[in-house]
Amino acid sequence: MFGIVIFPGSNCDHDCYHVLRQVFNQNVQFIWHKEERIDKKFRVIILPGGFSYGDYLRTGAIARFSPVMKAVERFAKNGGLVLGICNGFQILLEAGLLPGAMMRNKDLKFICKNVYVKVEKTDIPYTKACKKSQVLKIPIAHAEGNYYADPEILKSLEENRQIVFRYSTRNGEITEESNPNGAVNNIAGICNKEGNILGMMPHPERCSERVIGNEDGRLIFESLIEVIGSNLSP
Amino acid sequence: MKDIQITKELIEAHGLTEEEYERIIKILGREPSYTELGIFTVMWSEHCSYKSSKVHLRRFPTDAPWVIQGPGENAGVIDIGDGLAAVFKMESHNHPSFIEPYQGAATGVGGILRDIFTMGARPIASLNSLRFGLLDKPKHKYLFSGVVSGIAGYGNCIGVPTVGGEIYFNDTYNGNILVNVFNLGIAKKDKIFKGKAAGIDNPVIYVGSKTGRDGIHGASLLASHEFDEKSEEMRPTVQVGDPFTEKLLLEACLELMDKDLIVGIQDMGAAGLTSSSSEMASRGGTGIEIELSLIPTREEGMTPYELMLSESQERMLIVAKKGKEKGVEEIFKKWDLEAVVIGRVRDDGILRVKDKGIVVAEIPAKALAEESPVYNRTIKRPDSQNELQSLELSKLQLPKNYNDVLLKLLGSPNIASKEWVFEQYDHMVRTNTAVLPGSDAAVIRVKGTDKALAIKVDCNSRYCYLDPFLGGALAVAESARNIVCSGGRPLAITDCLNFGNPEKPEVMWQFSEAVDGISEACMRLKIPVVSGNVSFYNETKDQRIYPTPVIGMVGIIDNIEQAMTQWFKRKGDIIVLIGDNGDDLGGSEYLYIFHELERGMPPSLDLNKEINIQRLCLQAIKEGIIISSHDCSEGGLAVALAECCISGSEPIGAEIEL
Amino acid sequence: MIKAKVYITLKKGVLDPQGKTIKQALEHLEYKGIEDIRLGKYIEITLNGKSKSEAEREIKDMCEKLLANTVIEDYRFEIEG
Amino acid sequence: MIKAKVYITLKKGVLDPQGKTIKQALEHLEYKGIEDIRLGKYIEITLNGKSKSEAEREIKDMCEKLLANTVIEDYRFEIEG
Repeated sequence: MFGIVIFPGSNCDHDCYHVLRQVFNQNVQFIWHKEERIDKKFRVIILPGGFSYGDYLRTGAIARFSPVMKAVERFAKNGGLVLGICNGFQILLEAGLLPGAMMRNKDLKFICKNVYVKVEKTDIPYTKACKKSQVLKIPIAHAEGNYYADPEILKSLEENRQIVFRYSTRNGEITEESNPNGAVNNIAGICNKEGNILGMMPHPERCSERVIGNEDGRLIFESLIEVIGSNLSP
Repeated sequence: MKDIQITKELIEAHGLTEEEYERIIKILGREPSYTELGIFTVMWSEHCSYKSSKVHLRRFPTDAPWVIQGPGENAGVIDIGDGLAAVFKMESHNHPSFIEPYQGAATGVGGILRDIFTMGARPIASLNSLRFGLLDKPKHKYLFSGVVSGIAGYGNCIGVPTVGGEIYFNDTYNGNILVNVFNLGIAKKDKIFKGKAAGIDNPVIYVGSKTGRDGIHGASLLASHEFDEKSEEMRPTVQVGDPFTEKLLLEACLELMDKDLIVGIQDMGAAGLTSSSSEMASRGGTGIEIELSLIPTREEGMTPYELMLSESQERMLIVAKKGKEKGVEEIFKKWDLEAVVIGRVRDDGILRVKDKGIVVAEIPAKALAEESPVYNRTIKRPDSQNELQSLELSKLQLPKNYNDVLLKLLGSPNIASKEWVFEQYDHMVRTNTAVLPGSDAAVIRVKGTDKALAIKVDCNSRYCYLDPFLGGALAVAESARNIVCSGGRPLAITDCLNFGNPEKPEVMWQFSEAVDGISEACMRLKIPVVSGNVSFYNETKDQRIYPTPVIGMVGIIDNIEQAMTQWFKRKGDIIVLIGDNGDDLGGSEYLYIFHELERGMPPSLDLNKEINIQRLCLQAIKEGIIISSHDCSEGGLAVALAECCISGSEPIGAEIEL
Repeated sequence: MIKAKVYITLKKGVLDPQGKTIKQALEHLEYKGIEDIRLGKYIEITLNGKSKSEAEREIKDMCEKLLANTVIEDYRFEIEG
Repeated sequence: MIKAKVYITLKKGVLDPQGKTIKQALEHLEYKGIEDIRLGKYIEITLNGKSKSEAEREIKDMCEKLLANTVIEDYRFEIEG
């Protein structure tokens, strides 16, 4: 069963719900940010994109104090799968569930467009259905996606192979031009050491249907469904 | 507090004429109080009362079998089948955006969104139509980037995709930029809410942000006066938008409307509490009594005048069912928003405003909201019009190198790709954007059905300057072409009519002609007008804008698989020109760039041929004959062909036999 | 080397959505007695080859031209060194 | 009534895209001798019903918990009144 957390200001909660419910016919429920407990029935918790608390002060700075986040932390410690997309990734960083921080995009502007990302890691529940070094076209939409981590953290992320997606060219080269926001080492998505928490800036839920012209995002959801054993809704 | 003495200067400072002040005395049967004077002023301003445009707007065709709600409510409503309705409207925020571009544009987006969700619809797509002076001057660049980031800042935060629009640059907008915003929402056909105060003794509830001195004499009065030197210090405290609070207000209101708790709801737009209370009472044929001391404020010592005229953003007025106050308050508490009962619906048809029990205003609501003065202002065709429309093509030197001409045209800001702009807008949130910005019309999927909506804003103001009648008709025809090229069947339009000072006969001539042109095209193409907005006084002492009647059109695509894009797809496909290619160079971009001329007659328009061409194109799309379709507009055939080659993901060539 | 510290704040009466939201967040975290919160910008500018008075003139000019949006913001600055 | 002034700045070594862009814009406007520009946040907090030392403790706690992201930001504050 999938759970999607709604923070005041979340926008992509409805989009994730639509993809899981209508496209993949999965059991999925919303969780209000004031909930203090996460029910055992949930196998995957999604922190959706949007502007929680208006992104005021810093993106995710206030949402991380929502009551539900303590429950999410416990859920993740017990091996539960937590996927933070865009604003959700920023909340995971502010909550310290993933290392590093997000800075303003290098040319300071909000960017909404399709980008190419290279899959660097396929041994985690989120990218099982992908092939190693596969390039996916997934849209981004953010003003603070310029990932930063100090040299030690960066070194440990690389050594522990915690980098899941890097911005790349169409055929997988990691270049300066293919980096839309200045993120260090073209990082677009990372996971914790255990691999059950993933934070990614691109929006897979925005490219999971042919009718809107791009289906590359399906692989992320297909991987998750494969892992938790597809329990179709009644 | 001693009531302020009404003097001749005070009346003038409020922009009221002698006759208008006499009319107030006749309605009240006495001199107005200072607060009442303020209330009448904003309600009878050009922006709120349409006093100079009403007589002309009546000529618009407004009905068709699919129209559920025409002009007169917060937004227009049309039936799109499957038990659903499309709710849409356009608004202008021109003057506030000239003063503070970011906040002016941001609060424009906030205002149009509230007009949509107040009708019970979930906003699903926004467009905008922008006009600036030429980009060679720092001030114009500052205004341009400020407006774009304001629209992005507000729209992205609230999670409503901005999926397209149009931007033009011309000297005529140096002193008066135009910021028109369009929004469309989807509602259940049988769950449309109206801005009506019904049910005697029902509670009147104020919801949303606290009240401050924002925009006192803001949108309503600013938009009713020309800019002059005085406008620098006439600047009210600028209205600041809070998109996060608006998102909470949106979700709270939609949650509210799902439960059977309220009778009427209206956004506090221009003229804030005054317009919402009086319009709701007037539409309901009832009265409203409110107590000002109950209003949540964020500044100390606000006077009744300031409370009634404040244009603080993100606020709504609700008439709930008696006994359901608790239910309303609980929903707003969940979303951390104010929700305070500030009054009752009365049966005396009076807007009665009290402050700590003392009556500070007592005005018949109907007289205030619907019986503003109506002017049939004098009309005079400018003597220079004939001269303007004359153009001897033979006198113009033919270009030596046509490649240079095409490249320069494609590089002109009016034609060049607007990717730099729409990449700052989140145009994909809500996962309904089937055709991304950059094609003819934006195509938005309607979830739960096979349908999609094609939406477009369009106007060539140079054509309207040269011939307002033909320019108005062309704006409708071109919008319809764009919808049809995207596979859609045009259903209805909203509009934003931007003009100069109505007290000048030439401006009223431009306005009346444009209205006739739009009406003619709408009648012949069977596309009714269901909502709209008028913005006058877009004029400074030495410069008046070209007449800019922007059309916002909505069409339906019965099966989303038939949605069409403008770019060529495959080698070997045949290119077909439908309609004939006359030597219509009057008012063309070519003439403007290469000969610095803005003269001649706009392209001819044969509405019979237009109907047939559009029908043919739509039929051919339905039968799968057409792979891509694009309309010829600015830059003519050459630019249209170039756009078909380069706007797709893979550039592709084409060979043409003239 | 001269260091200028510029403080940019919203004018009185102008709504501060960020300040309002931060105040609510702190109150949710049990902090009491918060009367008001206003969020502004703090800019550190290091200049060289300038006298103090030259720096003063230039910083003021920068604030008027670019750093502050004088329609809705006030500014003040200090010069060190 | 106590007024606290909080200054939040990026840690040394952390790239500041906004500061860099402002520097370029100013140089574009012919300003010379600009060594460096750093952009940070300036927060004014008014508290009542607190002693100075109580306010000091609370403001520090607020900074550590919410106002500053101590991974990439430093903070300092002054208490007036």
